[in-house]
Amino acid sequence: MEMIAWVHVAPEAIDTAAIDRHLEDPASGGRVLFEGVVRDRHHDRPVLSLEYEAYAEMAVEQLRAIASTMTARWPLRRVAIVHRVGQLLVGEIAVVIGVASPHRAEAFEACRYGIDAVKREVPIWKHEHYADGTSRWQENDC
Amino acid sequence: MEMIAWVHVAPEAIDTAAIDRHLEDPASGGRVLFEGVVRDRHHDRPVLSLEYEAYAEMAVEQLRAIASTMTARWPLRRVAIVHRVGQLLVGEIAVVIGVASPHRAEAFEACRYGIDAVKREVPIWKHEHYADGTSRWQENDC
Amino acid sequence: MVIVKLFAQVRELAGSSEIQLELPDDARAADIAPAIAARFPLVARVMPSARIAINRAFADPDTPIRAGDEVAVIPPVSGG
Amino acid sequence: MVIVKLFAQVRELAGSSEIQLELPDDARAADIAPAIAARFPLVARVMPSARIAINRAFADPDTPIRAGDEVAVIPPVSGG
Repeated sequence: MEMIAWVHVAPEAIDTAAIDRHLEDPASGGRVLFEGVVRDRHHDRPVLSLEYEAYAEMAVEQLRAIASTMTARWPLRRVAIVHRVGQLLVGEIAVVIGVASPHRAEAFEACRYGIDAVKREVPIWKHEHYADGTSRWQENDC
Repeated sequence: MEMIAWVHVAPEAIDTAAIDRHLEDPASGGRVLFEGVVRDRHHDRPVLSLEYEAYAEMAVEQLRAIASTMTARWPLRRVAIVHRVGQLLVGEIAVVIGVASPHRAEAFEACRYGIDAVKREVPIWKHEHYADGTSRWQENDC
Repeated sequence: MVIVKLFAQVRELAGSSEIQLELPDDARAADIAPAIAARFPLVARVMPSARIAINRAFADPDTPIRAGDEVAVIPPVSGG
Repeated sequence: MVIVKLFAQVRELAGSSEIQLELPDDARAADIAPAIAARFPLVARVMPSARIAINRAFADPDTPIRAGDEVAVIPPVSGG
């Protein structure tokens, strides 16, 4: 049996091709991916750059727990959750949640659950730097 | 103003990198992608190969109409809908729906709407060839 | 006279991807299925599940058919 | 004595990514926030919104803290 879930937290640019390969499965008719991207503004404030800080050891364990919940709750064949940390530029990918499943309804639901859980339960913090020289630790409202 | 919606129907392998480029947008924090992949079985029957036949001129117009509905109903910044036709092998991508939006809830809803509408409203037909030598024109139940 | 495009199992059962039908001047979309069934008995059983497209859009049963319209029979689709 | 990991704004306000706290033997997760607030007054205002993790899992307020446990303060997260 191949590994169903793959989770990863690292400062390197996210390898989306590796995620695609992990999700490949001949019995899965549908794949749903969520990609979270660094935006150029927070509400109306222009964002120049940001860093993600992580409690890496716990973040990986939380991602594993989220992936386990997803595979227990939906009939998924593959799950990938990868979060980048360190300094990112506008437009770069911060997080990817990928799901492969025989049927698309489950894939959508599980992927949506996954990103919501990541934003709620994983010890990673975003520090945004604004064009006016200020910066701020964000908080997800979820 | 850049083009928001891109639709395409063609026999070539789907260029997922081109879709990613189309979805790039600094104001969009979330991208949701659905990829429909050729499965190795239909219910319990092993599938060897299949072709998609299209009424290509109408299929493109229906995809444009679906993309327009999506951008009218949800605050999306980019939409891509690409469907492959002709002969495909198990594991190859048949369809991709990609959406970029400032907020993830809308991206998930719009992407889900898009694939459901494609399966219901676009004149494309799948002819499956089974391991036992038989073949069949499928019908989506949706 | 109207040219009608056929696809998938309808095309296979009729043995052609295009057929010509003689229709009255006041013909509507709903007249296509019986006209095809009369000429292609093998196709008759699949017509009830098919939709008619006129000029690349799904037509209501009472949509009129005019000279030069692009008419097509759309059996149940299976894209995606 | 317990070593407590600090992150993000808590780390910045405390001026350190790790602090040592003297806690009674029967200390529980709920005792961490007041102990930190007493030693780092600047941190006090953000502790009410923080969660405590023990051994890399979120802890209930009454989870006991044992010698050698990995304790961390988790301010509101903003990953994703």
